[in-house]
Amino acid sequence: MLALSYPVETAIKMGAVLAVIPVGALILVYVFLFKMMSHMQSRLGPMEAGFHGTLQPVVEGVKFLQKEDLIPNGADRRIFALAPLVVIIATFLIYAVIPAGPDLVISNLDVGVFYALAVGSLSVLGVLMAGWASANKYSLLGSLRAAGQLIAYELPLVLAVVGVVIQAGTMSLSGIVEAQAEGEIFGFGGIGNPYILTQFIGFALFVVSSQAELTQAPFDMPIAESELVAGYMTEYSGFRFLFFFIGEFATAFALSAIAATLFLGGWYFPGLGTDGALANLAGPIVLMGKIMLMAFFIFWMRFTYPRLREDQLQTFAWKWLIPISLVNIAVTGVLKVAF
Amino acid sequence: MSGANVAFGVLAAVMAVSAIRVVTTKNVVHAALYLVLVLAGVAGIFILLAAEFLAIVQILVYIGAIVVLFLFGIMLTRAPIGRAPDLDNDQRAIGAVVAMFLFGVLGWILYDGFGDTQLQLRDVGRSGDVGASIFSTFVVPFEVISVLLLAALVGAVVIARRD
Amino acid sequence: MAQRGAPVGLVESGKVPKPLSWLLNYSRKYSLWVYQWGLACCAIEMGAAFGSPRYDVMRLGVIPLPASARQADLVVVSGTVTDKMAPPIRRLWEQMPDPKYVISMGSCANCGGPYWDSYSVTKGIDQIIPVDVYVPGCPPRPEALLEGIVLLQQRIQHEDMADRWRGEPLVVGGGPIS
Amino acid sequence: MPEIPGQGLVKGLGVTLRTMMRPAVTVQYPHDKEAPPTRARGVIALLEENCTVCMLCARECPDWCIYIEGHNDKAPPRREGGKPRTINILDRFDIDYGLCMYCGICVDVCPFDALFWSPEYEYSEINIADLLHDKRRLGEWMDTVPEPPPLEAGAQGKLRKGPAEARAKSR
Amino acid sequence: MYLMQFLVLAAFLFCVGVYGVLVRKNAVLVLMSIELILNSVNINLVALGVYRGYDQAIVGQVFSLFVIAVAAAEVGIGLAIVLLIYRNRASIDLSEVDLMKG
Amino acid sequence: MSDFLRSYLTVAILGGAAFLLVGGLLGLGRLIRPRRPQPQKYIPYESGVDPVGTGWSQSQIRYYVFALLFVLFDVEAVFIFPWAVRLEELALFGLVEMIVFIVILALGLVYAWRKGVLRWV
Amino acid sequence: MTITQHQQQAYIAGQAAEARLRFELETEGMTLNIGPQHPATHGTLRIVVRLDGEQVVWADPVCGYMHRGYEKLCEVRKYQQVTTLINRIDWLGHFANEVPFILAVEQLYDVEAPPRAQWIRTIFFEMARMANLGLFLGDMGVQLGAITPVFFAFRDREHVLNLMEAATGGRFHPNYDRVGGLKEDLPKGWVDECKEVMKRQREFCDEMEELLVGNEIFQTRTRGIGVIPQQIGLDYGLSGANIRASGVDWDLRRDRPTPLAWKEADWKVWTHPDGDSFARYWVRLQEVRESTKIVDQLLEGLPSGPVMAKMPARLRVPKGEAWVNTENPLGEMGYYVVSDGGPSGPFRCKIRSASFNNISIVPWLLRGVYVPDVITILASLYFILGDIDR
Ligand code: SF4
Ligand code: SF4
Ligand code: SF4
Repeated sequence: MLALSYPVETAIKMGAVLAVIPVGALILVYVFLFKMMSHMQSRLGPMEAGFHGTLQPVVEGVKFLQKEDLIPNGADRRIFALAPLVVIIATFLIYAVIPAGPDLVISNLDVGVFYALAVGSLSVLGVLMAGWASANKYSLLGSLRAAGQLIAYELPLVLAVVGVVIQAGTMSLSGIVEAQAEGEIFGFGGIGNPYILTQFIGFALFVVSSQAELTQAPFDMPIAESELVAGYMTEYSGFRFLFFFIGEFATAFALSAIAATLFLGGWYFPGLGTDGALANLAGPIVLMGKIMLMAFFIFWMRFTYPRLREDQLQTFAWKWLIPISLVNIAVTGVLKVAF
Repeated sequence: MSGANVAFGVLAAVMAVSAIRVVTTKNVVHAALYLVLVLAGVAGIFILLAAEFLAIVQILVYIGAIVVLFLFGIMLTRAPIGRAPDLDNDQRAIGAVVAMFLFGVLGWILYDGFGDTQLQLRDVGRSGDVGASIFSTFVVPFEVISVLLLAALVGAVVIARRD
Repeated sequence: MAQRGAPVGLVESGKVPKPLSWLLNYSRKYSLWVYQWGLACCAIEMGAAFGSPRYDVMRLGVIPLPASARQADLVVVSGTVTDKMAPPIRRLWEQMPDPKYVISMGSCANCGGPYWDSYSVTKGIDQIIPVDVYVPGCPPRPEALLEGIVLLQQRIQHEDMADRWRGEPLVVGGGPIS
Repeated sequence: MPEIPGQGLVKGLGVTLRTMMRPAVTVQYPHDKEAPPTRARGVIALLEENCTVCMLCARECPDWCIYIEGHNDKAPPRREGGKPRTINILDRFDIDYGLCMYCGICVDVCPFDALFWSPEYEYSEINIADLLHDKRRLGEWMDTVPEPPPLEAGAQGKLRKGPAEARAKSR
Repeated sequence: MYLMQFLVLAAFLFCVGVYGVLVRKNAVLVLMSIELILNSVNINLVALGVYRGYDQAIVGQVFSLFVIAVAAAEVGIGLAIVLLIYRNRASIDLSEVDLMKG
Repeated sequence: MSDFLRSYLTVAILGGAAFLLVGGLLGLGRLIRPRRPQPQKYIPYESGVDPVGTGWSQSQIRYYVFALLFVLFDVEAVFIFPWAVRLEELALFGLVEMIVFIVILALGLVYAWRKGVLRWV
Repeated sequence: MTITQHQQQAYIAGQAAEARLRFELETEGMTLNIGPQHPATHGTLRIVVRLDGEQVVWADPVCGYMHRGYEKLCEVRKYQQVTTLINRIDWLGHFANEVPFILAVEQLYDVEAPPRAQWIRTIFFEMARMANLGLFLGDMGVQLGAITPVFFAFRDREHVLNLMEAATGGRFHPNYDRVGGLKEDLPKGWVDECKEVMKRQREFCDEMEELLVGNEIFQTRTRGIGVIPQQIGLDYGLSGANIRASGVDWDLRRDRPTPLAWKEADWKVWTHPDGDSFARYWVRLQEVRESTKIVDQLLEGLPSGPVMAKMPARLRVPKGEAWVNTENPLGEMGYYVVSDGGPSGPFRCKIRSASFNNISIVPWLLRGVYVPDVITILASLYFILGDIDR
């Protein structure tokens, strides 16, 4: 890696990440929300704006830029305006620790995963702010539900990661990738040790809870259209709504990336090495592929399933996911100590 | 270390202002959100003090959980938008005097005691070391914590389950 | 109705360069979030246009996602508007953020249709909200609605943004209605 | 049959995946168009030559959306030396498609085969006044009127007159 | 960096918290003020730990961790009590709640 | 040391950059978006009718119980992480300690479960 | 069958919640408007629910947002004009609306349509049922949050509508019945196409079974939700699949003699003992299957002959009154037609539409349930706004 001075390096990183996040979110919107959903329903999805509708997400953005920005009477204007910012900044901050290659990481924190989870949990705040400040019943109910759900699934999400941390012995995401790359399964190290194999339960827990964390069906009550109109987003219009929308998909992108990093080996691809230029070049592509794979599963479920009821969802989290994840931790710990 | 000093200055200013707003604002939800700022500031301070793990814990537990708990509590006890007329009792002047006096005394003592002690930050407090420390020296308090949490849980369940 | 603030916008002052206004029009044209606003039989044909894979309105960039008026750009008034329903409709339309478009679908929404002599039906949605495109039929086939949408899109592509932005509030019967 | 938990969930995923793999059934409207069935009631076409201004259609129309005006005129006698005939000249024949409920009663009741259904449907307008089609426009729709389809086996009864037959009659 | 900085900041937070506890009538706000106090304590713990070298810094952090845990329990129970009071009295005004008087 | 602070500085800059991006976009929108007040535009959305009552309701206490459970278990998770990182060194002793810790808290969960707090009806 | 335990609990909870609301100032209930423009009410029904937290204390359906004055309009229309108007009552069951009216007028006039016409009427009646209930099968998914089923429903419904249009000229409002028969005969090739479509409809049913019915999430959302005990359902005058799902074996197609051709086919009336939302979905699913079977059989034996009885050019219905009800997709629908012998239209026309009675149970049913279940229950009751308000 070239030795760049800190300001230059930071500027490059910022430029990259500010470009990557919206683009990544838009890709998810296009590929999954528009195209995949449509094809699953034997339709085509957007076709007119650009070749096969490729410009559609861009057009959406520019459209929302032109929309009036309404703040309803009775709303708490400042908080109403700030809520989407909180959500989207929380999302952006997650990306700080996701490595896209041996050296391609904004900031390789020692507490990486932990940081990502902590920052990700901030969006609850934004949701509650939005619901409260809108002075709308649907919003309030929606935000309480959303917050209840987000925190209920925050836990299994956090606990599912513990198994990986135990195995890798580090919380740094780069460290976890390296541990997977260098690990071996029963002495066979050809493909490293993607933790999906040894931590399958953790992986399943993580996927299910990130589904809930993203408020995707079957866990999408907070924005359940047929009940609460649009939940906490009901009163939002124009660009502020777009922030929530983008935030949702950017979070999906981030969580897919984290899942890919934790369980699928992140940027590592067998044979490409764990450092050097090749890994740095191929890393982002490999990671992107894995992210798409993860996102495919997430959206596949979203477009297939009906949603659970709020209490069923809570029950599911507390009676199934959390006990299972606790057991998973204990078992992983025992195995780690035993071997 | 001037960068750190600048950071400290910014954080301290934000925290001071927000802390004052927490205790003076007329809206409970606003108070909670100002509290978020203070807590985030504390997380920043922890980072300046090289307590990385603690900073993240601060975010995860305080902001991500306790403040949410506060917000739930507020929304459960009705939180109208706008100013609530009487959040303070009529001891504002006394309170201010007491607080100011206390700050004066504390400040003086601190100045007296640690007037110009420099902080030497050599190593980053690694989370692993925190774990090691807990499990070597502080095993008993650690288990006590679990019992405490259990007690809190049981208590809250009992309270919440009136019927 | 005179509480319009001073024009802060670039568009309202009419100073948008050509390529930019083309881009803006283009994006409004292909991103019409349509409010799910079903009223009567026509709503089902609208549903077919939106929901039936055979027609698939999403191809044209008409996204039937929003459930709240706040995120909608377009509303298709599909079906009978009764006098009891008219005020909510007016309100929902007002609650949509500008720029917003209205398609009146079917005879009922156009003129009252089969209920032209009914005591409880509003004879034409254009009495309460301004309409951009009228789609005839009872009910119009889904393709007819698609045609209406294409027409609307042509209209959007060629419209003068400043006009749309400034667009005077609808005046019915000589005075503003509230 | 023992139920495996989650079986239904997996099956559901299978359905969507299968659908995704199949080609979409969409007809891309502005580019390709499906022809509606010949009987489709899209728009009413007027064969002006056949109309005798008898006003039956206007009277039977449940919406009163047909506007007809005519006047009497003398026409040259049919046979050499006969009396000049009185014929009705159609001055105005408008159908308000903003109001029409597409019931087809007018077409049914017209005793002189002057009205036909055309399956055309593309005539949305920006201005509602343009939905009032006058007799020229109604006449233009005549070009799009298809011949009626033959009947299913076992049917008795006569086929409706198609436009060609009606035209022939008007000569 | 001086140790002073941190200690004075903590003292300030502490005093603001005390002011809040004294002045606020709303029970939730009182709890928030208590949070301020606890945070100031945490800052002190960590700062003084750092002052005393790496090992003690870790110890300070562990202590803060415990404090946070205790704070969580305290808020939980505190708010639960507040809710209970609210449910029984339709008010969380501490000046109206005088449990001793029954 | 300064590497450490620097990495967090980067994080802070990222947050700032995100803020600027978002703010910039909003500002850009301000330039081109219209503003057309209409009398009913700012009434809270409620399916098109007059909003009834206030927007506030006292929501169920259950939300609170779940939130509380969450806080307590979050604290637990916080203790688990440093343990997980160093499990290899802590070995059996640490493992046993942690399992005791988890079990004690799990008891709480079981208690709440048995008391029916996890149910809604 | 007695009131189930769930109902009892819900009822008690509702009572308790309401009591709390009244007597304890502290719990401020929330009043929530669902509708008139709400995705859950498929149209313009407005339901005012009072909530305690997320629990419904009381729900009031407010209808009339789609009232178009049908009964009054019928009095100023001629018979032929009424036929085309009443297509629009239950706009999903379009053709099925015409039939009872025409039968009533035929009864007054004392004619009977030729057998071929009756058979074709029956076929279309069942196709209207498919178009109607098919949409329900998908829509229920949407209400529960699964977006895909409704697209399938619309996809396969198109085929039925195409058939409708090919024969009658209208996708929606066929206006195909005439007093004494039908407007015209079927076009060539229609029967073969129809058989194809019936196969597709059955495939659609299978697909729904895989996608929704078998889905555990769907089951947890619908089983035991909105249980209508048999007696209460009868008391509220429910009809159609709603009451059959509560175990009442009652189907006018079988139980009421009509000139239509149902008796010629071999089919089954499905019931379900549970009476919950799932049962209602399941019964409707079976009904669509059954309909395809009826159509298939009738197509096989379609008699030949004219489709119109000998009728005078001008219709003058003798003085008298008639009441005919049939088993429409949504339930029992009937017309009470009074003629004063005049040349124009009916003197009075009373319309009994199924949905109005079906939703009258809503306040009883919604008491004590949770907001998400409100949606499930409303969706599973399945009403059409036009059918409620007329
Ligand atoms: S125009 Fe016709 S189809 Fe549309 S709502 Fe009115 S009556 Fe129904
Ligand atoms: S179709 Fe019906 S409504 Fe339309 S003009 Fe003819 S008779 Fe009138
Ligand atoms: S009924 Fe036929 S002939 Fe008579 S006026 Fe109408 S179109 Fe002309």
